[in-house]
Amino acid sequence: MKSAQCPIPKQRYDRVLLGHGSGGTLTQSLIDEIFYPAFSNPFLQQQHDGTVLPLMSQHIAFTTDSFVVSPLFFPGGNIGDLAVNGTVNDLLCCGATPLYLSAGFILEEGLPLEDLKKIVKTMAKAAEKAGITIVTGDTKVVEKGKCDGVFINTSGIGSIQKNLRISPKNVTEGDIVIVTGPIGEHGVCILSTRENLGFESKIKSDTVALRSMVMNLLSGIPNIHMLRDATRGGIASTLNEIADTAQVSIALDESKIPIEEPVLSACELLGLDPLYVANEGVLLVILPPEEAESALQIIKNDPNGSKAEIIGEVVKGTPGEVYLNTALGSSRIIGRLSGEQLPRIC
Amino acid sequence: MKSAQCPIPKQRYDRVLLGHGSGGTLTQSLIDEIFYPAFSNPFLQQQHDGTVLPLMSQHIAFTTDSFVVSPLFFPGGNIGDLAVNGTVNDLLCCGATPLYLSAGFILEEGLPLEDLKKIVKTMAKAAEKAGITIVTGDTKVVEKGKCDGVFINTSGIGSIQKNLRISPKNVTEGDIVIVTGPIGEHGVCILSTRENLGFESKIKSDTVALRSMVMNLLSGIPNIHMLRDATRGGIASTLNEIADTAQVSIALDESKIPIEEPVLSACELLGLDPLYVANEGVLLVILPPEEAESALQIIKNDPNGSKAEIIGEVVKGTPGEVYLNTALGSSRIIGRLSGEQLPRIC
Amino acid sequence: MFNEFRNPQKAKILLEAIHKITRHSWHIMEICGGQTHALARYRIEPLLPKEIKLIHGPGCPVCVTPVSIVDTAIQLALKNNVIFTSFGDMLRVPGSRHDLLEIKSRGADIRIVYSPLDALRIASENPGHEIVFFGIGFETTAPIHALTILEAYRKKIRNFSVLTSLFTVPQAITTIAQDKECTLNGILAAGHVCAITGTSEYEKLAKHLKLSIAVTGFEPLDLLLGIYTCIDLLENREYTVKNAYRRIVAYDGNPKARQEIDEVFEICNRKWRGIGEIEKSGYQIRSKYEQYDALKRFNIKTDNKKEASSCQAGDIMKGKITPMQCKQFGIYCTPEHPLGAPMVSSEGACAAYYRYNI
Amino acid sequence: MFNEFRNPQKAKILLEAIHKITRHSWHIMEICGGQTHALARYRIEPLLPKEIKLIHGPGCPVCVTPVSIVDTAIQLALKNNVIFTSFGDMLRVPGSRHDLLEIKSRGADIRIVYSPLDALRIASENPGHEIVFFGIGFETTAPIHALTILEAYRKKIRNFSVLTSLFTVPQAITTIAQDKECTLNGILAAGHVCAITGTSEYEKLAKHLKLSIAVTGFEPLDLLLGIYTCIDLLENREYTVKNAYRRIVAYDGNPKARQEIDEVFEICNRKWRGIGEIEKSGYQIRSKYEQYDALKRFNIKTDNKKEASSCQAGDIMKGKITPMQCKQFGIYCTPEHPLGAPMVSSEGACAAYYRYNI
Amino acid sequence: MCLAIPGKIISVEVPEDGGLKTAVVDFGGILKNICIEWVEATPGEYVLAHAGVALTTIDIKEAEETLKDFEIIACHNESINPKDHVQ
Amino acid sequence: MCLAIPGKIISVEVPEDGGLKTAVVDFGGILKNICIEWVEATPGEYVLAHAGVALTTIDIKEAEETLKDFEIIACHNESINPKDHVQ
Ligand code: SF4
Ligand code: SF4
Ligand SMILES: [Mg+2]
Ligand SMILES: [Mg+2]
Ligand SMILES: [Mg+2]
Ligand SMILES: [Mg+2]
Ligand SMILES: [Mg+2]
Ligand SMILES: [Mg+2]
Ligand SMILES: [Mg+2]
Ligand SMILES: [Mg+2]
Ligand SMILES: [Mg+2]
Ligand SMILES: [Mg+2]
Repeated sequence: MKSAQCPIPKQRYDRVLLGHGSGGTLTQSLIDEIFYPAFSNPFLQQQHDGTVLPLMSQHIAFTTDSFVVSPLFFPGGNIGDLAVNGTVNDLLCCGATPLYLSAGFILEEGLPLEDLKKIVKTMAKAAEKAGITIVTGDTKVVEKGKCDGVFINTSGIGSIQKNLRISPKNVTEGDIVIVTGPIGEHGVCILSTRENLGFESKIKSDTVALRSMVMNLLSGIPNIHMLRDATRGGIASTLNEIADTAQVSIALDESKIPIEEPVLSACELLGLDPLYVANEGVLLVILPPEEAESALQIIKNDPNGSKAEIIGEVVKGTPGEVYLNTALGSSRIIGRLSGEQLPRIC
Repeated sequence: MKSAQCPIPKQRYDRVLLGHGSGGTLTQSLIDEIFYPAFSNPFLQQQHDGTVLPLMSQHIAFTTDSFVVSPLFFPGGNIGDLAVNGTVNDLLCCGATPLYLSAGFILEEGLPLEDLKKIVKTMAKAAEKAGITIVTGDTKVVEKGKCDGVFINTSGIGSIQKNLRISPKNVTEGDIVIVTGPIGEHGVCILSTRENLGFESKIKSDTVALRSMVMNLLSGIPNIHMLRDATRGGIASTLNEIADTAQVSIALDESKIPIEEPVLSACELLGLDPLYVANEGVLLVILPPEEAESALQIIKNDPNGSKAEIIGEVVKGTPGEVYLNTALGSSRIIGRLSGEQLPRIC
Repeated sequence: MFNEFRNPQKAKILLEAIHKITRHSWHIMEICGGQTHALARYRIEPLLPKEIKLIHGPGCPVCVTPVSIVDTAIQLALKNNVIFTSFGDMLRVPGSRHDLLEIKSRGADIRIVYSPLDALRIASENPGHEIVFFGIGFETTAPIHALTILEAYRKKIRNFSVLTSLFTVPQAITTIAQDKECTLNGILAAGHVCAITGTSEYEKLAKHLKLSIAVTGFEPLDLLLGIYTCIDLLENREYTVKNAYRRIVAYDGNPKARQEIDEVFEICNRKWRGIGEIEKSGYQIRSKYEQYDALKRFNIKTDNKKEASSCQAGDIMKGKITPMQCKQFGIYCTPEHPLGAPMVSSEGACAAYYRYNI
Repeated sequence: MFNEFRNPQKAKILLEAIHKITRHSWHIMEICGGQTHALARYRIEPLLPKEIKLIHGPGCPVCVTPVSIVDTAIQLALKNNVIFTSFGDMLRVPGSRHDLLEIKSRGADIRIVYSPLDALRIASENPGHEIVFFGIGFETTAPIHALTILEAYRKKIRNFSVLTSLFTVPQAITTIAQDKECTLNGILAAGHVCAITGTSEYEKLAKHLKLSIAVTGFEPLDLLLGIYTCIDLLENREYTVKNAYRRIVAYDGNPKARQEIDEVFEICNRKWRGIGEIEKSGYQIRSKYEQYDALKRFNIKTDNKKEASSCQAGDIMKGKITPMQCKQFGIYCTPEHPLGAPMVSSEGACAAYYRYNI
Repeated sequence: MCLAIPGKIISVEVPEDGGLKTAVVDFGGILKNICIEWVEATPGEYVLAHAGVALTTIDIKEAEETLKDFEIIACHNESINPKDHVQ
Repeated sequence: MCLAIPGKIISVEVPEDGGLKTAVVDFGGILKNICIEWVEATPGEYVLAHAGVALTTIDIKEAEETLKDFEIIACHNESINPKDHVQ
């Protein structure tokens, strides 16, 4: 509705705001108005978190992500495993077997080498666990105050089974939406680790590579339509993107969405909506209803999927809209976030 | 000699210094003491600027680089074409046909969107010129003061002709070293654009993708041993790395090394050695002597190679050493740079 | 136990009861933005009888802070030596030309805090800087500002000041209710405001303006109980106050907190964004504590004239129109590029409508 | 035209001439680090007759600045309000525990400039900060520091000061030449120093110390001509000065520059790293300009005691040993992790040996 | 910390220098230090905290009674007048 | 700018406020503003600049004579005594 009513898409701001990196509509406007027009080609139009590419009569998946998390170390992980797991998950979500990873480091002058060693060690362990090999790298150093400790870019290559196509465009009416674990843990963990909050909690980042889960899914379930890790912007933003690309409508059942109590509490304290909070080890799986139960079973059998739930389905409705059926029986639309979520006062 | 005499390789510093990013021995110590031990695998040991990888019974090249140049815009280009050309050249130097590129942006809050548009446009143009397609991307935004305008990571994939192996390990005694153009232009251009210098010059960055040159070389010359773009650290650092990896000795003829007068002047003013100054459109080509002349001809026929020269050869000598035969007839060793070159006072 | 106040079964029973007791058409205003937000989040309005129309009141401090004060905030934040601190949701509120987020992107040192006490801590940690806190809110937050200023006074912290945009509810209700076009019958009084003020002032109001008032909380069952109570009063033509939020709101409120308000603040006239100036509808810092008044400390006059003309926030708050009826809504005014404050705050009426596409 | 001074053909002819005139063994010291650097860059030493041994003198300002002054520089750079400015090559010189690059990596605001005048510009652009310039050098740079301080005085710039480590050459030569183990016969006087001082002082020195002195430039042909001239004097036992750098060095030097030195500086005793204190071997700021003296401005005493004990820099500068004979060389002392200043500056004797693997 | 939320007092701290009285409060698994200057509350009790300060204690009895009221409404399923302390 | 290097004066600027006299100097294609307070130099002449300041003018005649000396050495290929202004 919004987009239909909005004849003049305009970039009112003339500078980059933090919101341009939030994964919401401001991010989308950067992509739509600046990146896509400049780089336009059919591969980019796949609108997934990675791209499937023909290569010498085969297909590979190729994806990239930069990691800029602060603090660098947090309960449950550090920027290192985040950087490996994030890209591995993106490859998995393309339906690819993760093979090769690049690692590009931007280091800030003054970073303790001890920290760098810890991060690199964590990356190595994460890569081993995820069955991917770090095969090429790069290191740049910038002056103190021109970076935030370390930024890491990882790009990944995976091989794709012939005929396998995971794509938002496959998503159709009647499909079932599964979430593989409780939401919001990574985002709330990062927030609560920032000093100025004075939080104390046991919330850990959920960062993990879901290789075994996805591999088992892909081999056990013949017809998965879409896989996507619900990182920046949370499950709400991710489902909105999918609904837009597939031109379908998605309805979620609020009471089915798994969320741990401390995460919910932290969100209430801060006035944040957990549907929009980042995850690093949670996938959305969309597939035909007849396969939903066996898929759920495969996921639940995985150590990282024991709290998976069927949370919704693809329904008749305005294309691009995501609905949430509330516990009271009413239904509302969950739109895209504009900019970052800002803590509310009342 | 140094390394032989140095029984205790120690990392005296406990923090990242700017010199850790200079491409010299401090950078190498990061790689040798932190990255390689952690990520160790045979692919990384190729010690090239990209890696050749088996993929479904074929081979591909994979490479990554982050670009952190300041200022973002400089005579002859901007960070955008730098980011495309740098990775394309690395693919070419692996003997690969550049195919696919990823683009990971880290944007600083406050960056004028106009600047971003210009950069992205330049990238698109550079990619088109270089015959590579930007197929996947990522955007992150960090707070003001935690980045330097824009950092760009590009990772590239290229396909490799069967049986073609460009590798420092191929380099053997008797091989000829060609440089494809005058050295030092990019580095001096960037330095002279920095405000505090108060320089005025017509020196332009040499940033360019050398696709046609390398493609013609690869098809015209059957047996090229090594290709390498002499970026950070200049031709001196690059040749040192090659000499180390190949365990050979390289002798250069000082009088043959092409360098434009303003570049030489700027280096003398600042007390910098142009052999260590960065290039962005200059390759080092190492090949058997019987092919040197025809290779030089192919390079000189290319618009970006008209000033190419044969500058040296692989000789008997201490493995790992690079010698420079001076105009006066003496010979000295050019070692690796330790840290960054700092302007001299006398 | 508090989770019981979200129990869907109980909510459904309350809804049935509401339907049962409703016989006439009533316009009920929820005062507080937090209530607006909760009503939208649980999508309660469409579950109510058709006879009940909810009007979104002026109780969002982010929404009613005038453009001129936002401009002053920007002016202060741009000062070289100032660290400007604020609750998060004030950062996207448009001033006449910029918002604080934009100013931050140009390099101003603007920090989100969760309490004015956090801002005071920043002040004691940064003796070389001036720390200004953007003090917004109603009777609920006013005493927290007072407590912070008293603490600064006690600890002799001299590099801290507050830019106040503090409002009081009853006068605004009076103004809105007395507007000729106003169709208001009942009010869901903001539970957290009453936790400080108690309920006695509302009783006068109810009698004076012929309104039925239910003191209401924020959980789904609290909201439904408030609505139930209000309708019940209305159907019985009782113009009085009932407390539907008894676990939080005491008859006398919080006298200690009110005492600190009185020590630090005095009543003043305030301009409400979209409504205009209302007599005796706000707090300002007494001269005894004027060193903590950012306006005085930096000798700044706020320009009272600037207001975005195309924004119909006032009419929305008076219940004259719904956000959808504003010509700017969703076209020229979106959460990315808000024209008025009700589109900025996530509990603003326009943002709530946009977000939940009511 | 100046390129002719690099002409390899002419150089070879000069080399032949040098070989022809050399009959005895001579130890010749090039004073200036710039000359050391150029000799190494063109690898001139192995082309000379075996009878000629070059000794690398104390003329590198980076090398002779004592540890205690580097520590003071670090102390100043760590001050919150200080922007510390320096020539690039001072940044890697080890103090007793850290170097300036490390301090920079910990967040100190340290900036490389190319002239003290640039530092003065930074001062006028940053009135809220104290700008300290690390003033190192010999007679060549001393007048530039004087000129900068006079300009600051004239422009009434009050947030600028200089940490001086300024040396004079003749007294150092005297000290070295008078050392019992010293084997010195001739000297290549630093051409750019003489461009300021003229040559008269060197005449006294030549007579007094029985040295043959050639005023020498920095291009290959200048160096060879200086060596040729010095050997020629030595072979003829002439203890005098000859000017082999006539296009630059006038007999009287640059009186205007010397006048500015005299206005701002007075002669003082100076400690030379690795050599020790030498009487009347340096400049300090006169009390008239003491507001520009960083030591006085920040009321700092430099601790004169700290010196790295394992570094044999002094013996190298006295010509007693070559860098290769130092036990630390290449093992515990490398350009990445230098123990002494001669390994830091690219024109330091140890760095030159390491770099060119002589 | 911004929004008014109920939490359970874990421990109380009265600073010796006469500073503000604070408490560690458990908000559904999140521990946070809150100023409790205005309330007389002991560990185990519930407070309503807003912007870093406890506004009031929460009256558990009243909460329970309110919940019972719902049951009455549920049983009777007819208009009832929930108890009120307003005369 | 750090090292002492010869450059050719392109243009001279004498500021009206009595500030330092400066010149644009061409160092082999690099133009740079240099303080020429101590030297009387006009466009076309060469100066030796160090750390932002011209130390002296360069005597072209002496330079040419020095180069001629080399030729004499080359021709005679024997010990010669280059001219000197030291008595
Ligand atoms: S939609 Fe925008 S312009 Fe219209 S009333 Fe709401 S805030 Fe104002
Ligand atoms: S090698 Fe190092 S320790 Fe030895 S004299 Fe040189 S600087 Fe000093
Ligand atoms: Mg990705
Ligand atoms: Mg991911
Ligand atoms: Mg690289
Ligand atoms: Mg993803
Ligand atoms: Mg690379
Ligand atoms: Mg490259
Ligand atoms: Mg991404
Ligand atoms: Mg390369
Ligand atoms: Mg400010
Ligand atoms: Mg400092």
